Amino acid sequence: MVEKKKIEVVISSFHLDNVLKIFDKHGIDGYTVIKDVLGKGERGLMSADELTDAFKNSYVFTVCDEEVAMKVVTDLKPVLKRYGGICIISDVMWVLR
Amino acid sequence: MVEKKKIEVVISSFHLDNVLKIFDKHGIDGYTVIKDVLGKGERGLMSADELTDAFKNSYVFTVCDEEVAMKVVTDLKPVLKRYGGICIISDVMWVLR
Amino acid sequence: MVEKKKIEVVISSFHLDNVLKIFDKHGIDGYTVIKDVLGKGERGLMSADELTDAFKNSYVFTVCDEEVAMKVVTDLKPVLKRYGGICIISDVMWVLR
Amino acid sequence: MAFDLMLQNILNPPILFFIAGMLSVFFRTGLEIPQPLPKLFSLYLLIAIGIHGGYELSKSGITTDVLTVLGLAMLLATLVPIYSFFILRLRLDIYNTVAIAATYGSISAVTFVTAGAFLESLGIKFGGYMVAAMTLMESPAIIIGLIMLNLFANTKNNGSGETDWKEILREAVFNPSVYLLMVSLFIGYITAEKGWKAMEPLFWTLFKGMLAFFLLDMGIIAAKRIGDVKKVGMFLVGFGVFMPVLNALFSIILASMFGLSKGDAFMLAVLAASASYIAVPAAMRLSVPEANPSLYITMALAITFPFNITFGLPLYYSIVNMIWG
Amino acid sequence: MAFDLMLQNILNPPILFFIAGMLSVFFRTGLEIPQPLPKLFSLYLLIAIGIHGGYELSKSGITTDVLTVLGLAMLLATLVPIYSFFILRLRLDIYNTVAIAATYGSISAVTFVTAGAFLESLGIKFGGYMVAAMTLMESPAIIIGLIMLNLFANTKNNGSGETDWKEILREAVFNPSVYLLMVSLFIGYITAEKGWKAMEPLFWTLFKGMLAFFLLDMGIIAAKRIGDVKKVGMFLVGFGVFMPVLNALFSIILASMFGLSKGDAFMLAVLAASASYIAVPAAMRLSVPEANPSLYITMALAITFPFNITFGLPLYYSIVNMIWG
Amino acid sequence: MAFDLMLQNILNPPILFFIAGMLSVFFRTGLEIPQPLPKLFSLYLLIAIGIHGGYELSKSGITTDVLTVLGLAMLLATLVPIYSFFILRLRLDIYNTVAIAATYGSISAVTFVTAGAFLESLGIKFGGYMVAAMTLMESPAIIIGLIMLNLFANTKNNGSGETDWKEILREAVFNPSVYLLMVSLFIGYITAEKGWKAMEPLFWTLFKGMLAFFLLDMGIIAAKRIGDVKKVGMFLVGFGVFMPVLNALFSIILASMFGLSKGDAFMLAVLAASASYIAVPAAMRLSVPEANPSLYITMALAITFPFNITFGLPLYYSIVNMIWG
Ligand SMILES: Nc1ncnc2c1ncn2[C@@H]1O[C@H](COP(=O)(O)O)[C@@H](O)[C@H]1O
Ligand SMILES: Nc1ncnc2c1ncn2[C@@H]1O[C@H](COP(=O)(O)O)[C@@H](O)[C@H]1O
Ligand SMILES: Nc1ncnc2c1ncn2[C@@H]1O[C@H](COP(=O)(O)O)[C@@H](O)[C@H]1O
Ligand code: NA
Ligand code: NA
Ligand code: NA
Repeated sequence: MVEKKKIEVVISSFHLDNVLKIFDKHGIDGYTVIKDVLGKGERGLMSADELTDAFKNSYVFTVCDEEVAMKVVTDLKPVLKRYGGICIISDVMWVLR
Repeated sequence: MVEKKKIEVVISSFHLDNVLKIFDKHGIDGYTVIKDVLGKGERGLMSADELTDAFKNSYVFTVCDEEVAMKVVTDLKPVLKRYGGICIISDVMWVLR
Repeated sequence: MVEKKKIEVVISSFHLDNVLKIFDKHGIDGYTVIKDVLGKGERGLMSADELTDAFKNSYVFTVCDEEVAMKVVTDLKPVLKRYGGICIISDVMWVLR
Repeated sequence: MAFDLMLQNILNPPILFFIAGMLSVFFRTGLEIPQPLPKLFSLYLLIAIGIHGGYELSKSGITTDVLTVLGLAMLLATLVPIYSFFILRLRLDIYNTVAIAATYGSISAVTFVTAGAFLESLGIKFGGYMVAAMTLMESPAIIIGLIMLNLFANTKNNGSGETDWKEILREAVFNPSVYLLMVSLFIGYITAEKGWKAMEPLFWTLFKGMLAFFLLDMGIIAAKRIGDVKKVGMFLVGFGVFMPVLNALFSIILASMFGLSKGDAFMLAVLAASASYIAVPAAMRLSVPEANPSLYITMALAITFPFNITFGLPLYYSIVNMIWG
Repeated sequence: MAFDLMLQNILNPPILFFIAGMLSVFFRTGLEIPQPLPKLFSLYLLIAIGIHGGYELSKSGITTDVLTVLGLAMLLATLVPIYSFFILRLRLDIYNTVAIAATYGSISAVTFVTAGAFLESLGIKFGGYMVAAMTLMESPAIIIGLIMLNLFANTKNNGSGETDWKEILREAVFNPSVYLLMVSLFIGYITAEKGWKAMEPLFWTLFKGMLAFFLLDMGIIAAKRIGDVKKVGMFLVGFGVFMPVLNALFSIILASMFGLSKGDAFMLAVLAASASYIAVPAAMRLSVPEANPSLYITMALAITFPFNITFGLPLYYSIVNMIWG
Repeated sequence: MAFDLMLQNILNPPILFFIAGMLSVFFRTGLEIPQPLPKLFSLYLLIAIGIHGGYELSKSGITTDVLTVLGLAMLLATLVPIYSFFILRLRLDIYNTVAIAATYGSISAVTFVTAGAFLESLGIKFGGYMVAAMTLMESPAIIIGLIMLNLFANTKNNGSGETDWKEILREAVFNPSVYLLMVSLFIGYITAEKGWKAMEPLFWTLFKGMLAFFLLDMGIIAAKRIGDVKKVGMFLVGFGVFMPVLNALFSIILASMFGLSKGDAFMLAVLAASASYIAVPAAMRLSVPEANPSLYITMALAITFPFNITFGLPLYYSIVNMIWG
């Protein structure tokens, strides 16, 4: 087992791609996405029950090295600022397979 | 980045509202919900494949300050006792946007 | 509140059962599953949009004691090796109900 | 003749698909009808039943005969959960007693439509107002169950303080299935012939096919629950088989006393015999979380429902046939 | 007579189901049509509308009359978002102005088909090319909105640098609804009689039933948004009711000037009056994230859509009827 | 004439919707048929095919002619995966060889029904027992593939110890698609005329419309996989195009030797030519996780399926036509 950082992001499904592009840019080649996540935040209730998908979030997490995580965070900030959403980081132990 | 607590709750979908009301009561105005979560616990298998929704869980998490987290936990205990479900707390770094 | 370990596993939905069997073997009787999770990893993109379910992941987490967690990890390694997927462990506080 | 009837019943595609669904679980084929497709079917069936009933009602009008049937339905919906309560209380704690009594005091719409298809295949008619009767019979058991709980539970304050009766009433009457049936019935009634013409192709012509599709899923769900039947225990398994027969008999006696037609009597018996696995379980999960859903849902879904649609229908019909000739 | 028309309109199962959906939220029944079932209905409706329109077009052919209508449609789709922009800008910031102007400049397919059912119940015909007109009217408002944004926004660089016009054009024209309508129209046109025979049972015979099912859900969604109407403010509520009427009037005047038939004029008015709650909101979320979706979606869904299908249709028809007689 | 046939084939709404689905991905419209709607369509198609086949079988009876066809189907289902194995092994590792051989040894139900619609549009009949033949042809390739793996893999113990043949047999025969086809065939057969009357409106009248809807989605899925075709390599792309033709030819020769009717011969050729993208991939993911699904699924879905329904059908028909005249 090795120490890693887990980055979790919740963002409007429309803008998930922006997050994935940032992951890609920093060489992150593994992540997991849960679509159709609801939530509440500054931008109000995301109830995911519209026809438009306009009120639908996605949740994505990735496990990566600390230095990569820091770079990702720097790039994520303007995205979160423009499109909303949250990002949290935590410590995990990654089980080598 | 600032230190925060992440509260995660899994509870029968029927009683999710009770949890959200507690969040609301303590001024938590951001959370994320995943509906249609399966699971196993003391109350048996929640397979989510019925017509009734009777065996369906929801998962909700919120990121908040430690003191708020403690108050929420106090209020959550009786709810978990009556309706089942679990609650866990962990440390996260919240990325300011 | 007591200290526990949270084990999170992402694995192809076809092989979720292998993970649950390992949980069972070590006396873990509580877990939560999210089906229909997407992701990217060594085995490529799991887009979950096929007719076959062949490109679909499941996410499962369980909260348990540290010693149990270690045993589970040992058993999980060959499964992850053969079928792919990831496993991470982190510290959480479990709210007694 | 009873055997003939059974065959007649079982050789219907919907029933055969139900059996196919059950066998699918035993053979572990992994066949699944993923959510929310089952929801689609159940919404469809409720709307279809409602519109059709309303349309028939618009043709027949609301006569005193109709009112008699509706009164009888209300009577059954009140008495069945009460006597079920006392029978169950002999063996079970108060919470599970309430939940199971409410389950059996209410009705199952799918059992009703399967019975309708069975009657049709025998060439016998029943009134469109039976759908109104069904709608009336869904909710009372929930309310009666909760009244019983309040009367007989030792500790009234089980965590959440005072019982909010207004809220409970609202939930019992305005739960999704009852509401959808009600409005569809109303829309079918009010738009009558003209509305029917527009709705018939989707909600009637396709009905049996959709029922077959849905019963395939019901078979899967029922069979998955069968593992839990062991936990249910002999007493409750017996209850799940004999109570429907008892309720049907009781209902048939009442029906013959009040001079119902043969078809109506049969359908009323089926309603009395059926147990709810959608509306009531949802209500019980909310209001009586102490009760174990593995008991009441397993009984309704894995014991009573399969029993009713395979053995029950021909049995109740034979009895009705003996009396009405 | 206006009242007669309203009754005529409202006593249609689809409209009644819409109202039932709304009431369901007020009574808190908890009735839900879970995702992706609403998606199934909306895909179905788009394909059905498209194929049917294409088939009708294959029968009528593409005449100069047809081209007139299409030209008029394009004119409306260009002018409506422009004048809406300047009206809205009086009170709102640039971002919300753009989003709302685009919403009202585009169209709602469900309003269109509800209007079609209404016309049919009055025994009046309209051309299959109206579907082509509708398809043409979906996208221009998006592009015009974004042009306006670029012309009038103070800071051009709002985070993401240069505006990629090619990409925006692609997104406006090839968004899912426009695309599906377009290809279905094309397939209906090209396979003509023979294709129609194969598609009719699913995509036409069942149409009204599916519409009723879908409107039930639309009612639920609209009613859920009603809580947000307070936040929308009086100005925008007024806009959501009067703008459709204004657009309809404007369209009727144009239609009478260019000698459209009665049915076509009515359908064009309905298109002009309707506001988009699928294609445009999706585009706005992507391109103008600064705008508040609780405003433009709530207005289109909870104010304008219900207004149009209940009061609007009979109103626009009365006006058309006055002119065409 | 070949061109005429191609046009005849392509100007069918289902095929056009397939192409529309593919184009939708190229134009990046974002059009999606979200899960589980595709599942609804595929369940529907399997039930519909099964019931219809069973009904036809109940009319024709099980004659020696029928048994000949079934025998031939079994023969093909055994030989095709075996010779495919040896061809593929020339270039690929054992795991991918097994998975691809099994994929091409099995069949695709959607290709079958598309072929059926094509035949119908030419006014040519085929026997209902072809559905039984199709059902028989789904599973053998899975079992043969796994036998080959055991015979030719160097390390027998690849992690999970002994091969559980009983379990593998169960999984091959009782996988969801085979099972659903089988029971629907049985139900169609046993309920015959009476059952058919009840099921026809949903499962037959709507069939072509549902197929069109489903093929729209298949087009989207196929096109999304096209990016992976590069990774697949020239050898496998060639295999994906020429193998179907080879299998079809082989099947046509056998069919003419055994005196099958023209329609039956064509349908058998289509079955031999088609590759599985539902049942077999699922089985391979479970039993041969070492194989790369991006290879075998991409080949079946993005190469062979589109090839078969556009070029393959008219091609196979031309050949059959040359022989049967
Ligand atoms: N404090 C929080 N805890 C958990 N999730 C949050 C929190 N704040 C926001 N979110 C999620 O992020 C989404 C977008 O947030 P916002 O941009 O603030 O509206 C919300 O819809 C929630 O799903
Ligand atoms: N140890 C655990 N780890 C993860 N999830 C759990 C655990 N225990 C319970 N759960 C979740 O909480 C739900 C309700 O738990 P219970 O009330 O114990 O039946 C279960 O269905 C699981 O989804
Ligand atoms: N670094 C990572 N972070 C988060 N999820 C991952 C990561 N790597 C792999 N996964 C998930 O695990 C699945 C299987 O991984 P793999 O076996 O590497 O293809 C992927 O489809 C992802 O959903
Ligand atoms: Na009952
Ligand atoms: Na408009
Ligand atoms: Na084949």
